[in-house]
Amino acid sequence: MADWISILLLLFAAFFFVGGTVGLLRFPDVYCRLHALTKADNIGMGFVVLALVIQADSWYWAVRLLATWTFVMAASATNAYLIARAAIRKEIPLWKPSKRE
Amino acid sequence: MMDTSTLYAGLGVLLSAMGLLGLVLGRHPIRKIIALNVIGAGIFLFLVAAAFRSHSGGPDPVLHAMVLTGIVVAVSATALGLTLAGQVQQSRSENEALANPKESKHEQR
Amino acid sequence: MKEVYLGISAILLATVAAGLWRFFRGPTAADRLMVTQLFGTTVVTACLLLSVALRSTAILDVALALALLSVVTTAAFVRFYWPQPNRSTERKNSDG
Amino acid sequence: METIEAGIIDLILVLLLVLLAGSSLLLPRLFRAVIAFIGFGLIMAVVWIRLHAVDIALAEAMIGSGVTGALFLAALARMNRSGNERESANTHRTSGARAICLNSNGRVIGNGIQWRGVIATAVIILAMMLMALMVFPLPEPDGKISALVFRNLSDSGVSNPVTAVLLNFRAYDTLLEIGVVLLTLLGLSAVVNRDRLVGPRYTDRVLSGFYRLTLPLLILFCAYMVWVGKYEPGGAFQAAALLAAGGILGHIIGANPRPHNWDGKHLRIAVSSGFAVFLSIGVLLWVQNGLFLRFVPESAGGFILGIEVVATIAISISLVILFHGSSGHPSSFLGNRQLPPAAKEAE
Repeated sequence: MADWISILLLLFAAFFFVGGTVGLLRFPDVYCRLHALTKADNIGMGFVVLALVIQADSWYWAVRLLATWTFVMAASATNAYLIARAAIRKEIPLWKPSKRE
Repeated sequence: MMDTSTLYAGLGVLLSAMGLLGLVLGRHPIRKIIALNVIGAGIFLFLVAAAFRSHSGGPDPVLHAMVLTGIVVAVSATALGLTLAGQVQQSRSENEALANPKESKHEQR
Repeated sequence: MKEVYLGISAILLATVAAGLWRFFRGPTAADRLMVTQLFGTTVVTACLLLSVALRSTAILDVALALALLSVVTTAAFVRFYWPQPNRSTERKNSDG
Repeated sequence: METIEAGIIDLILVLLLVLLAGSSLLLPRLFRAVIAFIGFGLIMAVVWIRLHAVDIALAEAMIGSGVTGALFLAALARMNRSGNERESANTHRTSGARAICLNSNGRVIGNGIQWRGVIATAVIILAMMLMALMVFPLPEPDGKISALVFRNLSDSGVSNPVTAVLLNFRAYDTLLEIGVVLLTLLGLSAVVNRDRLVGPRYTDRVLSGFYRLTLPLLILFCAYMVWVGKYEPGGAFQAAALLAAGGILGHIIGANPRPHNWDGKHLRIAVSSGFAVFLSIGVLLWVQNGLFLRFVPESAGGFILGIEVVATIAISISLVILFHGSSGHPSSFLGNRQLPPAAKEAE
């Protein structure tokens, strides 16, 4: 039973990672791509961590996995913020649907 | 089917060759430093792939220790190389600015 | 379960290979840097899966280090390579 | 792990490494090359795990993502800043392969370059084939040395075989390696400029907040690495790279991550302490046990831990100073000897 839940969660995770990558490839500007990328980080990895926590055989592993996820979220939020701020300062234009040719 | 360690040892040889090519053909010092690092990575990969074959209870720790030492030396050498490259370029541009203060603006082609 | 973990890691690494397309396309330097961020997160997740598959807590340390230190590269990028445009010698070219 | 999944992972890893190495060597823009090289380091970390070399994976992860990327980006930015137009002209930006291309398109760069490229390519491909012929198939390992390591592991004072080799069985290597790091610092101090060359300071609350949050964590992680190195993958190099990454981040946000009232002299003492302590422990053991750096099982664990702590501090400070040097910023490591007293007052 626990195995099937884990597999389901891992498939969700894989979906989010694939989705994040597709977004990185297809979205029209830096800011949208950044959004897609951070989704893969936070939600995709969240599902992986949940799946592994269910399978963990000791508290030590569960705590270590959850702690890693927390730090990944802090780091990826900082990264996304830094890149977005730098892009705004560089005046990289926002995408507008009407301007698209 | 190839075995794992032969695959990665071959990749190590390929990477060193690519790095050597980059070292000879590259012109900018940063490119040359990257090429040196790629050569190093290829050699490390070869050593670790060889260590992977050892059968006595896990991979060969002697080779791992050598690679570990090599990585730290490589990063220090890289930093020194980058410093030297930066200094050389800085003094070159200062010299040129001294030699022809007018023309250096129009040199771009 | 070990096969499942390895299979998911393979899928993750395949998305990394797909992400290379954005690296080659650009167009801005930030896009290229984002590809290394994608590499970083995917490699961290693969490390988590591998650490459970191979039963090694040391691989969790690798994941934690990669996650925490990814900020250093981004910070160096925004601080040195894309500095704040408050000087007259600002280059308009945003191409990386 | 010889399954289909492992085979697929191997294939993807090999493909990625070749692509990334190729782009870091051939892409005409240096920034792209540097980014490709950073990605190359990340993928190498997975390869080390795949080859059961977790110690190396740790070192690669910490040095690759914490030090190397920042080093290259800072050096590249410095060269873009101080370089005049000539350096950004095509001949200096492009790699050799691109130069050959341009040549055949009719742009005159000089005939010699083309021939140099062609001959070099041919020679290297030939040499590579010879090398591959000599090396493959890989000979069967005899395993004598690693068997020796595992047999004597219980007398080494530690239970992680890699640490045992690094700090006990082949401690010479590590001593000299710390010496090499010290030598690079000497080289740096000979060439680095002593005048101020500082860009605008990067102030950012989010980044400073992240730094303040993670610095204690990094220090804790570093201490854990030193301690766990006795039993499991980890050790002085990994710990030093972590601390250095923290120092580099601190330098980037303009915090000055070192104890108050430390000046160049203190830094120079701290940097050379690693080599000095290691060397004096070696001499002490020589006097005690008759051979340079010969440990006895009873006290080996304590000595090794002591060496690791000092080496961690020394190597991490060295890495931060090396980063200062390559980003073109003046380092307090050198002291203010070149500045006249008046300039010193003005600061």
